[in-house]
Amino acid sequence: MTEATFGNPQVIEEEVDILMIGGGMACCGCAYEIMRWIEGTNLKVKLIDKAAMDRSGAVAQGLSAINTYLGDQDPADYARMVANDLMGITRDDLAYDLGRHVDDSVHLFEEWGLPIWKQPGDEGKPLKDGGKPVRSGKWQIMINGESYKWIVAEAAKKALGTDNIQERVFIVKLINDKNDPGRVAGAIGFSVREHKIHVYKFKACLLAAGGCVNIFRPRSVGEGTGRAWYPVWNAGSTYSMAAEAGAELTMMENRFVPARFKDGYGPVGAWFLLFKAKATNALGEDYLTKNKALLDQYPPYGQAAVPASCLRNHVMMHEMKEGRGPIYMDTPTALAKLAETMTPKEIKHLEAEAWEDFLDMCIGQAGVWAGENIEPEKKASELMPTEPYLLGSHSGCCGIWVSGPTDVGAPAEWSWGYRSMTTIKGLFTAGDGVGASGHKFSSGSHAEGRIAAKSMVKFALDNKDWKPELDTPIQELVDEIYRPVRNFLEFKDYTTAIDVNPNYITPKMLQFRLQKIMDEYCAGVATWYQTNAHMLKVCEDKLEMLKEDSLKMRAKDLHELLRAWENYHRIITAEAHMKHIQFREESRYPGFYYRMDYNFVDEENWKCFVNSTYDRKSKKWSVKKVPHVDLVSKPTAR
Amino acid sequence: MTEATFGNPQVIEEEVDILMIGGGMACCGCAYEIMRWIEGTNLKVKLIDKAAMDRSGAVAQGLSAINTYLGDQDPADYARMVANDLMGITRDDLAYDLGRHVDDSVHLFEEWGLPIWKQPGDEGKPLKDGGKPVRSGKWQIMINGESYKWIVAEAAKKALGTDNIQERVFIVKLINDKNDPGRVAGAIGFSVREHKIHVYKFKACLLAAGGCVNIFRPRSVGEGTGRAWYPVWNAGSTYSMAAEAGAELTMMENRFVPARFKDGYGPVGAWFLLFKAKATNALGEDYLTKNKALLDQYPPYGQAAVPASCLRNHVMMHEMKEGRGPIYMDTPTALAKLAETMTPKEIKHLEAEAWEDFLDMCIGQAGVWAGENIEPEKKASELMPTEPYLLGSHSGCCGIWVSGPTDVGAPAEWSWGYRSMTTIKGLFTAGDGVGASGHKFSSGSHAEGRIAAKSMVKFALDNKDWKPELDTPIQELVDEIYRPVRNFLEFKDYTTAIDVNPNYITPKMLQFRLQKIMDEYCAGVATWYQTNAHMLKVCEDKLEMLKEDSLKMRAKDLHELLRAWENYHRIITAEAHMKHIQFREESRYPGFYYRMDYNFVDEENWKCFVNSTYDRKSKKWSVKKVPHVDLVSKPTAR
Amino acid sequence: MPTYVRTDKCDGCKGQDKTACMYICPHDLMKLDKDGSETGHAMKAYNQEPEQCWECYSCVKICPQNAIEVRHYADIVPLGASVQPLRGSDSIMWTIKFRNGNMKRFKFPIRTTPEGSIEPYAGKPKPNMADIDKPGFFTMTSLKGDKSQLIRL
Amino acid sequence: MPTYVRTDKCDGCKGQDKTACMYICPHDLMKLDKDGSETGHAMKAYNQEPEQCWECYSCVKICPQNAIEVRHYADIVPLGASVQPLRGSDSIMWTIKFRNGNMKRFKFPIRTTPEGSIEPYAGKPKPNMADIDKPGFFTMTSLKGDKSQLIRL
Ligand SMILES: Cc1cc2c(cc1C)N(S(=O)(=O)O)C1C(=O)NC(=O)N=C1N2C[C@H](O)[C@H](O)[C@H](O)COP(=O)(O)OP(=O)(O)OC[C@H]1O[C@@H](n2cnc3c(N)ncnc32)[C@H](O)[C@@H]1O
Ligand SMILES: Cc1cc2c(cc1C)N(S(=O)(=O)O)[C@@H]1C(=O)NC(=O)N=C1N2C[C@H](O)[C@H](O)[C@H](O)COP(=O)(O)OP(=O)(O)OC[C@H]1O[C@@H](n2cnc3c(N)ncnc32)[C@H](O)[C@@H]1O
Ligand SMILES: Nc1ncnc2c1ncn2[C@@H]1O[C@H](COP(=O)(O)O)[C@@H](O)[C@H]1O
Ligand SMILES: Nc1ncnc2c1ncn2[C@@H]1O[C@H](COP(=O)(O)O)[C@@H](O)[C@H]1O
Ligand SMILES: Nc1ncnc2c1ncn2[C@@H]1O[C@H](COP(=O)(O)O)[C@@H](O)[C@H]1O
Ligand code: SF4
Ligand code: SF4
Ligand code: SF4
Ligand code: SF4
Ligand code: NA
Repeated sequence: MTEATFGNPQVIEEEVDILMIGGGMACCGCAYEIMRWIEGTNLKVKLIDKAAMDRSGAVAQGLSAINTYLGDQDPADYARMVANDLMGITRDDLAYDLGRHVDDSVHLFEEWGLPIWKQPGDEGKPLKDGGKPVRSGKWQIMINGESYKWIVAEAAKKALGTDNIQERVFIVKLINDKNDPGRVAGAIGFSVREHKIHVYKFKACLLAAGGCVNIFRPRSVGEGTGRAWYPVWNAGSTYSMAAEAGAELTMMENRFVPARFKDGYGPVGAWFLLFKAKATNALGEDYLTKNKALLDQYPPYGQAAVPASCLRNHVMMHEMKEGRGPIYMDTPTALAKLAETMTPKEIKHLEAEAWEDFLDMCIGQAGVWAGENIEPEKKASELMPTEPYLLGSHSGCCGIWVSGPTDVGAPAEWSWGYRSMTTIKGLFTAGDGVGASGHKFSSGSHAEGRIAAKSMVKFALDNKDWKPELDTPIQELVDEIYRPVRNFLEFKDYTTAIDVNPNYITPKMLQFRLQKIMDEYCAGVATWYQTNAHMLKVCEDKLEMLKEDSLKMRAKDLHELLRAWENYHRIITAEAHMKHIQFREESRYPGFYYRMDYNFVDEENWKCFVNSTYDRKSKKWSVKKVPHVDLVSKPTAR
Repeated sequence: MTEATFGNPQVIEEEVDILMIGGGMACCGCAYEIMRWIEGTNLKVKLIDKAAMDRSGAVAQGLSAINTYLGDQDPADYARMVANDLMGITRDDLAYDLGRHVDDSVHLFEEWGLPIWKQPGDEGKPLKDGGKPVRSGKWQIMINGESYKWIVAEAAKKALGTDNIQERVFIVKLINDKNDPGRVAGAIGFSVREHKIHVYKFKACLLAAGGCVNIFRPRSVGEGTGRAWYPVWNAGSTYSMAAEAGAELTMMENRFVPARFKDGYGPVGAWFLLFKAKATNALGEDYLTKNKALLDQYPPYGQAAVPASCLRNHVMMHEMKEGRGPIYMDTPTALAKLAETMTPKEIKHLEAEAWEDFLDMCIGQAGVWAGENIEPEKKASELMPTEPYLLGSHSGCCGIWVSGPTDVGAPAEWSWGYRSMTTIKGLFTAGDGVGASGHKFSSGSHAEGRIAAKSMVKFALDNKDWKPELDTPIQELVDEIYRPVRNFLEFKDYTTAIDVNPNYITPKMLQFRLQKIMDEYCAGVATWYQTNAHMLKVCEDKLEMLKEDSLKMRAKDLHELLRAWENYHRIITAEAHMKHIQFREESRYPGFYYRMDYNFVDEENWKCFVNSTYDRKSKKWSVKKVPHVDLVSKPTAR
Repeated sequence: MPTYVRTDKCDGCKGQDKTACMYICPHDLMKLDKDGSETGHAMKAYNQEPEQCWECYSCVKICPQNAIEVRHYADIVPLGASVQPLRGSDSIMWTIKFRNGNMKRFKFPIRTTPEGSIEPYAGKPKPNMADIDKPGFFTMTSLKGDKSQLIRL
Repeated sequence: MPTYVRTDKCDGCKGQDKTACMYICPHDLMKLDKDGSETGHAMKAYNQEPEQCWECYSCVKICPQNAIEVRHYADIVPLGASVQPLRGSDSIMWTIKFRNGNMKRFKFPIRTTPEGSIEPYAGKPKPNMADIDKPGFFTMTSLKGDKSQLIRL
């Protein structure tokens, strides 16, 4: 065999029973649960992560809270909260199921070594044994989370064993079964460290590669492009690969536009909930209270104790558009109020907590404070809505349509097969991958991975004798994956500067083009999140040309090959988002986006899911309505 | 003498009588006029251009129209048009004076070889001899302008002689006189080709280095950053150097936000005026007609036959904000209508004219059309307001306060000295440099340079025996100019990557930071051109820190040293703009910017000039009101 | 706020196959310049795409030489500040320097168990294969929830 | 839409001191890579800051080898189109290729006199020093304008 070189990779084929794509919270949960269930079954599993599990995914930096821990509360209440926050359209079966499972994962985290804040007196007492957590909010508990991912990954890695883990391989696509186009049989990816392409065949696969960032133009343009709220490395692989394999997506019109500390995008949860800070307009007015009438226009979602996240944005943006910005988080008043009843030592502790909230999960915001000489006890900080992200586990609910639990009263159409399986046989998902739920957060994503694990084991056992066969010759796939490399090698000497060449486009410029299109036509920050049918039509046409041009991406090294394929995943994800917004003729999420030609919530016609499928041969999308049903009682408009 | 090296430049001192800074339309006009007047006087002149005169300044690419040619019309009418377009606050003395001079420059251009379109029958007949031009609008005439600048520069260069021209030297600052701080005595700059610093002493100086672009974030972020409507190389040198020398600026709150073809920023003038195209919203509505009521809110400026440019934007943005975008230039209807009465040959000619309009002055727009498969006879093109620019010769009127003509009835305070002289003795300006006029365009800027020329000759002759002495030691100035180079040489090896270093900042990142600040707080595109006192205060604080940090710019070569000083000029210009907007407590230019806390035109309190001065020692600005007077009758509100 | 590598401190992880920073960066940014052809500094690491750095500090925390620091995004943050951690086995120390020179130091716990000590299944029950298609985990077979809340059951 | 230089066409202006493209670019973008250390292509020019290119085509029009072309800003414009001029002494020819392959060609006049032929003062009057502080130019001493329009005179 000749030695592999750039442009001429070695192809490595491998067959397992169950493949995990991703190494984040969901896959770590899956790894932990699955290795126990397969003890003695002879099933072979493998986990593939594009990065290093110790610090991969959204929790790489750490977190300062676990946002989903039920404790004494009922899963039905949790499902209600999730539904209200997402403007009524969620799958109660999924949320309820998550709610009754999630705490066990949190108990494991604590056992493994994650420091969880306790109420005075309960300091040494584990949650499992009734230790009372420090709750920032109704569902959230505070932690010292710098090493959160490190700890969770350690457990997963120990469970899996080194041989069953492959890091630094980026999965590019799923491959359907030769004999059943409604089934997956394999996946292909490449190493960013060696000139190797990996082909995996399997019976079942957990696709849990996180959500999607950087399809919209970020608010900064130079070095600061790296500063998205959502981690820049989650590139929509979950949604795009699922779509290309034929899986039904749901609620891809949904997005998350977090209101965050300006510029650093530091978290606000602890400030609102734990420190009881108020957000004000530039005149010092508590605009949420002042604009109650605006919230009342969206019953019942605006009238809940905690109005839906998008509506909180809606009111904030209203103030900004009326010219009463900047919006501030009034940190001095909040800290002063808390300090009123505190000893100097307690005040020092409080200050440390305020900083830790950033240092545990968004160090960049601490950098902004230090650079701008901001001490939160003295100076209020600006808030700002970010650019839109697509995700399914935080305050967003786009994702894949999955088969739900059978014991909670869901319509039969919501559970057609194995729990957590998509509409494609053998393809499972969890965490950010699961659509129409949301508010799972780190703990819920872990738990959801565990739920999927069992189901995949069952599936693999049920299909013990089935042999995966790929529907496409491997060499064809290899050529496709390495096309950017070949574009580069063929044309690089045509011009005197490798970055400007009429024969190819750099992944970076392609990404900018995608972001410009989405920003300007699909309700990004440039239009204050507004769009309409006309703009969406332009968007559609431009995305089509962009997709054609994606074949001309170049890769000058393996690192750029990674960027090329991340961007391809982004394009498919962006297209899904656009098609769904185009289809839903109402503005379901004011504050996240506005269809200006239907600028209202239309409960009568649009209180339904929107689902879509993609045909990778014709490159066409089909989009449809799917009826919504409540499984728990919900408040009605007041 | 040791050989000059990077970091150790040779210093060349030179004394002349009159220095011209810039080589654009104004300086070319000055050069032409001045060389004739100094014949036999022994006066020594020199022209310094940062680029090559053949293609420097705003006309580098060419132009497809001369926008100021009066023909049979009266200068008073011209002054009225200028005033209305600029919302009432212009200096009629300056506009009137320009109006009575400008045609002579156009006649020269034609004589030198610029092809000017003529009415049928008049093809060979020069304008001067009564040849009838093809008028696109009341003031505009069509040309074949690809070589416009080349031709005008040839005349100027021939007049000056090679020895009196220094290209590729960037002037960094003016130096005041040692004995009279209200007077200029010299200028200093550096070569971008050799390790040389040039110091010029003079009696009089024409500072005509164009307007300012790139203080606001452009609408594209990657390669496309280069695509500003205004030429990326005009960096506010005129305003900043004048301010630092102590000259009074005027109307620096004014800006120009042209509505242009989207993405390529191609010109619209010919489409509106020559081809009689209509702009519509996405529903096909002629929004200017539809929104007459909006225009009526701004009498008389919105009620003129041609409503003020900013108000045309105002109405367009209203449609966009209401969600009825995109805005289109309906090219197919316009061309079809024109074609109705045409022969096939004439239609072909018409098509060529449409393309030439771009190819003569904005080739990038032709690139956008070609890349998007747009043929204007088949497909309408989007329009978009650009980011803001500061200039004084197009549809904007920021600039320097100059002494006007004495024979047109102006108040005595408007003419304190030599025509075209600023409030600093010996410092003259023209073109984009002159504030409170506007609508001079290429021809008017040339004419204004000629007006200044005569005045400078007079000044130099009147000061024949005066010797300039610099108020600062040259070595101090040299050290300051080369600081970015020294920052680089001292620290470059501290980190392993020269672009990320805690000890310095690249000019590119500094520019992005400036643009972010201005965009987000001083009414850039991010806020749809909205600001208020609170946002301006934040802007002020951030600009102050940025100014401090400008001392830490690095230059890794002479090219980057150019970028460093361009950006310093941009910061000072931006600061002036911000201070003026802060001072003027009304929204004088709706569609260009909105003070949301004073969102109205306040004729009673703010029908006045705003003038400012800067003190380069204390780094403080003083801003004041200056009364406005009409010298020609103006319409009143209907 | 991209990372930078201090020339005087980085030792290229002593020429090992895989440097710590390359190993850990979730976005594949850190790169060892073996022969100096890319930076002029042979056998030292650098951030190959600083404008894509999330400032997650994963590389900063893991570098055995403390050679990696962060300069806040220059197009956003005024110069002169720094935020630097020192991560131990059970706690992390942060030193924050403000632009104006003020300093703050904080120490936070990060872990209550020794690194590498997790035994995932120690003391845990074995799963019961009969439960495989029921809700619950092998660690937890009874589920909370008042089923009367489910209105369609 | 930055410029690029075709490797097969550029001859570095035959090693002259000043290349045509460096001479003309108003934004100081074009640079000759003498020893190939910056691009790998010795004695050929390149655009050192493509993201600052105004697409003014000054360099394209002046290059004696027609070695400079333009690829529309890749972050804005779909690939595959081109707009290329050929500038003569009295006219310019444009060839426009659309993304879809369609072509258009246009020719426009640029100048009615030979290049270099301008004699600035030939046949012009001499200025009269007595007029120096009056309005008007040496070419034009009487000024248009109905003075009755000036309401403060
Ligand atoms: C981004 C972010 C997220 C959160 C927060 C702040 C911030 C800034 N906050 S706060 O807002 O409230 O402040 C949280 C908080 O405090 N508390 C909490 O519980 N959750 C928070 N989240 C939410 C959770 O983090 C989130 O719900 C879970 O992490 C979701 O888990 P999962 O669905 O597994 O996604 P992942 O990002 O962890 O992992 C993705 C993995 O996929 C890999 N990958 C991706 N593409 C791949 C490909 N093509 N091939 C191979 N591998 C491929 C990744 O490397 C990674 O391993
Ligand atoms: C940018 C632009 C401008 C116009 C147009 C389209 C576009 C895209 N259109 S349309 O919109 O209607 O399409 C016009 C049109 O068709 N018709 C018309 O008559 N005028 C138009 N303009 C206006 C005229 O161009 C403008 O009024 C004049 O050029 C102004 O003349 P002047 O004020 O001299 O500026 P300049 O840009 O020409 O020259 C500036 C010079 O300064 C040099 N320079 C700058 N800084 C310097 C420094 N620090 N040291 C040394 N030199 C230093 C420059 O190199 C240059 O030589
Ligand atoms: N203003 C608020 N009111 C109530 N809950 C909030 C608020 N802001 C954030 N949260 C919740 O706090 C947690 C963390 O929020 P965030 O920092 O916005 O990601 C999530 O569970 C949010 O739903
Ligand atoms: N591209 C052009 N070049 C020169 N003159 C033109 C051009 N387009 C229009 N004109 C003028 O407009 C009038 C009509 O042009 P034509 O259609 O050539 O007869 C003539 O007087 C021309 O001088
Ligand atoms: N809609 C319009 N109505 C009248 N004049 C215009 C219009 N648009 C542009 N102009 C004028 O046409 C010339 C060129 O305009 P522009 O292409 O906008 O720079 C300038 O003199 C403008 O004032
Ligand atoms: S981890 Fe530290 S010492 Fe090792 S290569 Fe990276 S920067 Fe250098
Ligand atoms: S801070 Fe994070 S994203 Fe940046 S280089 Fe280090 S590990 Fe990578
Ligand atoms: S002008 Fe043309 S031939 Fe001369 S150096 Fe530039 S690209 Fe090469
Ligand atoms: S097109 Fe213009 S700006 Fe671009 S490199 Fe050529 S001369 Fe310079
Ligand atoms: Na124009």
